Amino acid sequence: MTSRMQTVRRVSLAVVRKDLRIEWSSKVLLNQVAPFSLVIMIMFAFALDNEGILQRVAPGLVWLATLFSMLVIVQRSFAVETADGALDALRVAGTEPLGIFIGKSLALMVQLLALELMLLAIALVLYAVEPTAMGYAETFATMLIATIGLGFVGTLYGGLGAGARGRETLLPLLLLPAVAPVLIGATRATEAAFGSGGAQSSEGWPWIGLLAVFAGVFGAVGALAFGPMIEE
Amino acid sequence: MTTTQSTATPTTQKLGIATAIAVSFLVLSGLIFSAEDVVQGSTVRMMYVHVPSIWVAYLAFGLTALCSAVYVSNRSRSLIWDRFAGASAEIGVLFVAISLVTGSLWGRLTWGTFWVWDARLTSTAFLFITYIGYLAVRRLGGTFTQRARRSAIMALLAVLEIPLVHFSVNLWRTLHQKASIADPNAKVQLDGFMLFTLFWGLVSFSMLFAWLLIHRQRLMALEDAVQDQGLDRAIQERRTEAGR
Amino acid sequence: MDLTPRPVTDAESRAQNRRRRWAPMIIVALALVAGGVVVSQFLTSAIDYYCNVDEVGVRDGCVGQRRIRVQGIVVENSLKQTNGVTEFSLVFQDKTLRVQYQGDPGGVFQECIPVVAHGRVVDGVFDSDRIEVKHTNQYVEKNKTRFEATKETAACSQLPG
Amino acid sequence: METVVELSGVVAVLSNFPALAGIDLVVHRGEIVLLHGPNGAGKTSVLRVCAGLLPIERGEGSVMGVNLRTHRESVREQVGLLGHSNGLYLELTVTQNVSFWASTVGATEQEVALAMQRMKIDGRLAHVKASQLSAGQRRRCALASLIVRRASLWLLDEPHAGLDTAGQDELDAILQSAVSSGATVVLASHETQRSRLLATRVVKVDGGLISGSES
Repeated sequence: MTSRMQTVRRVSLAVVRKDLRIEWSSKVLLNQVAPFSLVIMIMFAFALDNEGILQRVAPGLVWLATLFSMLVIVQRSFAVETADGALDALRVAGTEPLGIFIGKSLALMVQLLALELMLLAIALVLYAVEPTAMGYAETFATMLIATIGLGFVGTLYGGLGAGARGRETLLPLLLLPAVAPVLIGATRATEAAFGSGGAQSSEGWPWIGLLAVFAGVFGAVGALAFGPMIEE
Repeated sequence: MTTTQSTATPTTQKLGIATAIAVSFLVLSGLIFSAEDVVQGSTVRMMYVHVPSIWVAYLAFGLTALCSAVYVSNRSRSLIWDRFAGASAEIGVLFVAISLVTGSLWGRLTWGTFWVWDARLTSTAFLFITYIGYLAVRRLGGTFTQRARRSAIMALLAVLEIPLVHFSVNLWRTLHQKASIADPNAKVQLDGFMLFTLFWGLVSFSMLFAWLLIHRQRLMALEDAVQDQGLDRAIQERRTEAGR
Repeated sequence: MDLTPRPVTDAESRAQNRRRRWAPMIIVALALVAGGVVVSQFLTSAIDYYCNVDEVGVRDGCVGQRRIRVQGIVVENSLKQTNGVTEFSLVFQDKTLRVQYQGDPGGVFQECIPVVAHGRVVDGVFDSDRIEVKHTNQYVEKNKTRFEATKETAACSQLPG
Repeated sequence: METVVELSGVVAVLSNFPALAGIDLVVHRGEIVLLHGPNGAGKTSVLRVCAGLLPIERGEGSVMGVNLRTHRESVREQVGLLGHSNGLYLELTVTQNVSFWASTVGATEQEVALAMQRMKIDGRLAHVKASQLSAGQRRRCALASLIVRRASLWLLDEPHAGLDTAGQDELDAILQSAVSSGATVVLASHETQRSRLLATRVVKVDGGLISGSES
């Protein structure tokens, strides 16, 4: 049992380091995904340029932009695996799909978190939102826990379509309904944190609880199902 | 195999005839014999389709999950379970759609709006989209076992939404009314003949589901068999390549 | 360079691999229970579609200047329509709220039935721009002369929970 | 002699096409078996079946005592596969690639250094991104990643392709020393002159079947 845990640890560490290194050297997140999400935020600002509306919907926009960007990151995360047959080699080498799952999830979480912090900053500036100190604490808690859930679910569904034809179009169809609870929960928690539309910050914590439950479910399901999902 | 082979057997033919009679009676009962509601008037008749539809959808998705669980836990990994799961989910999606359409028409007439984002309607919409995704995963390609494995995992995840949908009206305040028959207070909230008609709707729609399911499953089995037969021929062809 | 085959992780751990893994299943089960608790105990006020009349200004999410949805029963003889403005009172648990609606709700809107009004409280009056009829889960045959036929009218004095 | 690979009547399917049409193959420990045959004969599929990647549709198969029908995932730990594609991450440098594959199997830094040295991708090349390498250099990088695995069963698909003569000689030497240390090698090639010299047995594959054998 311990030796299996060691293998999982080793493989997941190797995978997360590898994925982040790839990102560090290719800078796709910085050069493509971040500008993409920035464009989403600005387009919304144009479309909804109406006193009050932007402040009220700002939390939802931050999370919508995060989810759309996540589709791109997940797509990319598995494209590097299938480009030169690395996923095959990984299946042969890892022997422990749990390690691959954890590693890729962690890498996805780190990237998402960086993106969310950027989007938060944009929302504060662009949409003129002013949270309190308590609001900030709540916002960061929301981000952290929502991101854990998103990392697991993104990796699970990304692996499901990896290598299959037509997965580019399938991924949004599968992933967006699955992350709907995160969109709702994180948006409502952030609304509470921002005080949008008269919401109080105490209203946010149950939603954060829901996000934690989501993360738990998909973490465990992913641990069970990721291996079979990437098999032929 | 004969050329006249169909997916019907004497048993399913009898079931089909019985279903046709039951549904015809439901039409008569729902449209003519049953009375108008004191508040809604004739729109109440929509209920005799709406409620049985969502009932069939629950039944279908439940069966999908059950068959998937059997497939996953069974050592033999027989594909018949996968086909039943897939056939059942297809029918379920159809009936959720029927339920959504009849419900929103009724909503327009009674509530004054086609759609609201209350807990029941929102969760039903999730359910619908999730199973459309499930069907998409089944068409992803790959081997039969790959299809079965992927879709079984999805089915076991997706079925968790059903209790949420069903109990949403009890957990939260919704614009959608609570259950009238499966009420926790065990007090039936329908007048006699309305109740009978609704009950008849559940029975006849369940029969319709069974009939559709058997045929769809057999059709899928035949599709798979065609591919398998193709495999035998393909193996023969493949072997002759060596001579060339 | 050493090329002897690397010893595999001991056979025991590989057997472990083949056995069913219970830990994730237990986590899923626990998470689902936790989810049930969160959803049913803590999230009710957040997911509820409406506030009842008696909760306006009292319950979390029903207070302040924000836009809310209020549910109550249209009080008998309170309905007035003048110059395209519909006015009526909503009652729930002995609390009443005066509602002003621009236009005619239409449909099956009438006195003595529960409705949900969208809008804000302005100077003690609920200024509404959208009204939905909340149908109960009771279905009563129209031509019945049983005592249930009077249930809906009785609803005016005897409010359902 | 210990049997490492045993396939009998194996049919394997690639999107409805029977890549293997009932193949029989037995490989013993210490052998270097060359699979040769025309393009599309099924050589690659044999290797992928042995690596536990491709499921068996019909027939029976086992590798190192592991039943491929029921537990094909379990053989992977002991096999090393070099496929058509190199399995490299193009954005990573040579060292990062080899180190990554080394860390998935728990190989040491020293082993990585030695393998890179053997494949002559140390020095200047070590810090070049894989995307900037020539085809031969990428092959060397993939081979170095394979060497650090120290597999029991080496499965190689056209391993000599793209390598210069020096690289091919180096590879042959490595394979021979692996076999003498207790490993087994199965390689697929349609360019057979060099491989024949290396192999202890040649098996002809055609039409998804074994169509002949020579020693």
